[in-house]
Amino acid sequence: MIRIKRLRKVYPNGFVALEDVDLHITRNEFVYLVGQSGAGKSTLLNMLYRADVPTSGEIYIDNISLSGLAPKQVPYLRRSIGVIFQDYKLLPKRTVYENVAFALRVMHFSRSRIRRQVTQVLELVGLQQKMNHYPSELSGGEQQRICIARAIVNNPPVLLADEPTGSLDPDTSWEIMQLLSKINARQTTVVVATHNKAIVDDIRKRVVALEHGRIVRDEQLGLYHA
Amino acid sequence: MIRIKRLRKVYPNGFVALEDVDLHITRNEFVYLVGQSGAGKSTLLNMLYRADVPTSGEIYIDNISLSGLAPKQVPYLRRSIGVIFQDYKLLPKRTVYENVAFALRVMHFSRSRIRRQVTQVLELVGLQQKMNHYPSELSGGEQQRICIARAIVNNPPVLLADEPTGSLDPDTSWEIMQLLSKINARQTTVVVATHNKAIVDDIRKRVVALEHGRIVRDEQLGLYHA
Amino acid sequence: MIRDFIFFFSEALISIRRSGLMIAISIATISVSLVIFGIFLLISANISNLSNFFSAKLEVRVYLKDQVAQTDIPQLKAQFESMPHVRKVEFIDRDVAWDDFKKNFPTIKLNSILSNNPLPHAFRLTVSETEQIPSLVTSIRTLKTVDHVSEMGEYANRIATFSKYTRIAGIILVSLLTMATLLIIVNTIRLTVIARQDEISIMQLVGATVSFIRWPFIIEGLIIGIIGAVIAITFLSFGYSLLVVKFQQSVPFVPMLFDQMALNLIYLTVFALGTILGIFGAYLSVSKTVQHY
Amino acid sequence: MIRDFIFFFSEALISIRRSGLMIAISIATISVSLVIFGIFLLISANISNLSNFFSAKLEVRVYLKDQVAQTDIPQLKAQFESMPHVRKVEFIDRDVAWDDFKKNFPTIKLNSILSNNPLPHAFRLTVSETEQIPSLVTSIRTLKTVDHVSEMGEYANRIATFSKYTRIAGIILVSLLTMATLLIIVNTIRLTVIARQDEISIMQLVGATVSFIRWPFIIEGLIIGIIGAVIAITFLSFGYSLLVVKFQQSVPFVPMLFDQMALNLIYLTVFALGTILGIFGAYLSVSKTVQHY
Ligand SMILES: Nc1ncnc2c1ncn2[C@@H]1O[C@H](COP(=O)(O)OP(=O)(O)OP(=O)(O)O)[C@@H](O)[C@H]1O
Ligand SMILES: Nc1ncnc2c1ncn2[C@@H]1O[C@H](COP(=O)(O)OP(=O)(O)OP(=O)(O)O)[C@@H](O)[C@H]1O
Ligand SMILES: [Mg+2]
Ligand SMILES: [Mg+2]
Repeated sequence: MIRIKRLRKVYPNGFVALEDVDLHITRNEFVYLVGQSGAGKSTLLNMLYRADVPTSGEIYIDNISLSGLAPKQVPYLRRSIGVIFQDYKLLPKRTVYENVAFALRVMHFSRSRIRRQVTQVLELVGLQQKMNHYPSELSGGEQQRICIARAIVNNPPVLLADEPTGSLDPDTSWEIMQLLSKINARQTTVVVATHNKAIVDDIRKRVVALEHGRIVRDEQLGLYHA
Repeated sequence: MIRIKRLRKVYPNGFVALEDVDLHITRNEFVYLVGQSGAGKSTLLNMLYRADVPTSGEIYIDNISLSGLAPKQVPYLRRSIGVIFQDYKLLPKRTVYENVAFALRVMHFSRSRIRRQVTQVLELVGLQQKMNHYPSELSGGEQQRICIARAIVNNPPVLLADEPTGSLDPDTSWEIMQLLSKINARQTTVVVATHNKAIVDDIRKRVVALEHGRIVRDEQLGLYHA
Repeated sequence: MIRDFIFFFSEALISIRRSGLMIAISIATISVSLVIFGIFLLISANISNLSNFFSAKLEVRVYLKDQVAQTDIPQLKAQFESMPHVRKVEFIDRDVAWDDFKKNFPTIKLNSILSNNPLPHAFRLTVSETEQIPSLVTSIRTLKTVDHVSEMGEYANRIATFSKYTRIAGIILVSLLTMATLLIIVNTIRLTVIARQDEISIMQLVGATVSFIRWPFIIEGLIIGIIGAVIAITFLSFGYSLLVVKFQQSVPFVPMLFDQMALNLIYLTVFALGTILGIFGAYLSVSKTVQHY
Repeated sequence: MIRDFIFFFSEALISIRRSGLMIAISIATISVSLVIFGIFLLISANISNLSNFFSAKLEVRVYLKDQVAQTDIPQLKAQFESMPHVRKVEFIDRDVAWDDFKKNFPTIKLNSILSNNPLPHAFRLTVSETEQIPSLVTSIRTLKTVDHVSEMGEYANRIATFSKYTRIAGIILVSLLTMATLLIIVNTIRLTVIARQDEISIMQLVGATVSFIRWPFIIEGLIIGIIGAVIAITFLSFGYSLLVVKFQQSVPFVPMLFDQMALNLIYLTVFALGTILGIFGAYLSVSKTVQHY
């Protein structure tokens, strides 16, 4: 599903954020991406949904090379990848409902189908009562859950989650991670960048550890710390 | 130091975020504020530095009633309270250095003193090399650490931390919490709203638990869960 | 298609409603600059009206030699009429002219001294193009039957060049003004779009195509342009009719542009400029603001 | 104090540098609207110049009765000179006038018929205030020595009222334009400030006072205003001198405003408007955008 070859990312200011990253993630896999703050986890995820381009190296998603992707194809790639952003990236002037619905509207779904799917997913993350609120009227954890809802609402084949439980209490975090596991079981490849040691150690999956932009560990059913 | 009396907060849309909150925090105390996502932790902290006003009830800081505070006094209250914001609130067009320095500039410190204190605090949070970067060029955890640096740079007598380790890996989180403990030991009252069970259970302090806007537990050297 | 249009339209309305202040400010700016533009159009229309009015009064007087017989007049008249740019030819009998002259100069006690009419026969030619007067005069002077052509030529020449250059200056100013209005409106819209840059980039990150993002902005630009134009036109037409009434009362001899057709054309131009610039500004702004991957 | 000023100034420079595009757009808008304003000022200055020029040529001709003796002339001249609004009095001898007349109307074969001069003595009065001509004419008509006052009165009257109303219309337009420019500039600055609303609220949250936030914005507004004004003035002075040259070449008889003092005054007005509005707009915008706790 996702193949990364000799990836290297140097930011314009000269900082080397990723170096020599090789990674193969098969369809329906569930991978934890761990590493210290600044290790390069978000940088790697950004490259997967083409929010940024690598300095060198190749990324293949479903055997399609991202570097060969025409600009016009980028929106379609992004629709096939649900992203839970570390900083949520909600539209401030749209209600919760509209924020989640937006991901379906860009795909020209019918109003009734949008309504059904959005209501369903908001229930899943426990925010059905906050449907008509604006993001600024929500708590940090609630905002994070809208972002999660938007990422999963159209059942994308790939789900990238960047610190999806950073603002959530342990119980809610647990529920959300269970939800991601369930989604993974329904034929979705899931990559989760996280600092949540408790969850990585409890819900055991493949763990890929980054350090200073390099992969230093990659083990099935791994732990947060080696 | 901080006295809260029968505090109630109803948001303009009718949602009751806090109800009947009474709390007394003495000088130099260290308090964990815990509770589910949406329990009202941020709402309570917002009221303490006058980012929002209570619907009813009273808050005294250093025996000064916030409701009696003249608008002109608000900036001076805020300078005496360091805040680590849940969403960082960094100035996007200022470098790391300028963001932290801003908190001192509003107090008309001399350039040399600003330079000394900012460099010192950036070293403390491990970001001295990122001094001249813009927030958008930093990782989530790095942004959070700038926010922490800005909050503590002028040694305020009160420090409010809203989810200060949400984007940090366990090791960095541990260091930051040790730092906050050290600051607390240096005559600073510290209130930390957090979901980090590991830390609350390890660095044992007073724990105040909120549930649906009400205080449901308040114990010295408490645990995250009752 | 229709579903999409309804969606884009409702998106545009939502964003207009929710960015209230910003939209209000940009509508204000747009209508103010359209008012300025409209004022310039009205002024230049009035100036050209005025210069038409003056040139319509321009005439050339041709004095004939004494020996020209009354019977030659019709043929001469036809000859003048066939000349290019001559709109009207009027014969002035020497007796009529003498009576007129005596009426015009009552201080000269001619009547008592002189019973004989010293004036020749003449023609009054009305010319359609002021610029053509000098060449016309030159060609008439070559005729054998003509004694003398009135010295109005130089004056006509002056009015002609003056009105021509005024017209040119007017055209330059109006094009300058159009460009200025264009710049102000496009800039204003750009500022509102730049302020929503973050939103646009979020939309792109969750898979919106550029055209999907662009359409609501274009419709929004259109709506803003229309509202701005309508406000401007209301102000202009109200103000102008007020001004015309005042001016006509005070200076009745100066002809002001009254023709409702011409006025409507001006208002239509303002409207068109508002809507087109609204759309164009939005299109341009979004195109410059979206990330082209 | 000085340390604060340096700090605010450097803050303003930082924000101008880092919000490059937005600042560039607002400078463009401001200079464009100042150019429009300047064009209007130049036009209205030229119109009033032109009307002064016309009125300077306005004269009243007073024809004396036949029985007035040559010896009464100096006394009469003094009398006219003492009248209000009379700038110059010139005596026209009937013999000189008759020669002139004959030169002006060569078609009238008077010389051969008539050796006697039919014209009276006259005075040519130059009037300083066109509006005063009608009342002057009326009072002259009451004099016993006067036979007749030239009918230029009506024409003078018309030019006077016309130039008066043009001047009034010009004043109205310039004030309208000033208001419009004001609105556009203030709105433009408001849009840039609103776009930085979030930054302002963050500054307030970390303890900045309103005046601490406001000063850099005011200095920024001042700098933007100055840059915009300088661009506008460069454009205006360059364009105007070009236009004047072209116009004087083509229409040399129409007097254009050349006086460098008057032009400098106009440019100074543009500069003042730019800077004042920059400051005022920033002040207003920040005041409306900060949260007053
Ligand atoms: N636009 C940028 N320009 C320059 N450097 C950048 C940029 N974005 C990120 N970096 C740097 O690249 C490094 C990796 O950043 P990244 O966001 O990938 O870290 P991360 O692993 O997600 O960390 P965190 O857990 O704190 O979110 C960081 O040191 C950061 O400062
Ligand atoms: N401006 C607002 N208008 C209306 N409701 C609000 C507003 N701000 C917060 N709320 C609601 O008040 C409740 C408490 O919010 P608060 O931010 O205090 O929660 P929290 O305890 O900080 O949660 P988290 O751990 O997720 O940050 C939430 O349910 C939220 O939806
Ligand atoms: Mg990250
Ligand atoms: Mg919170």
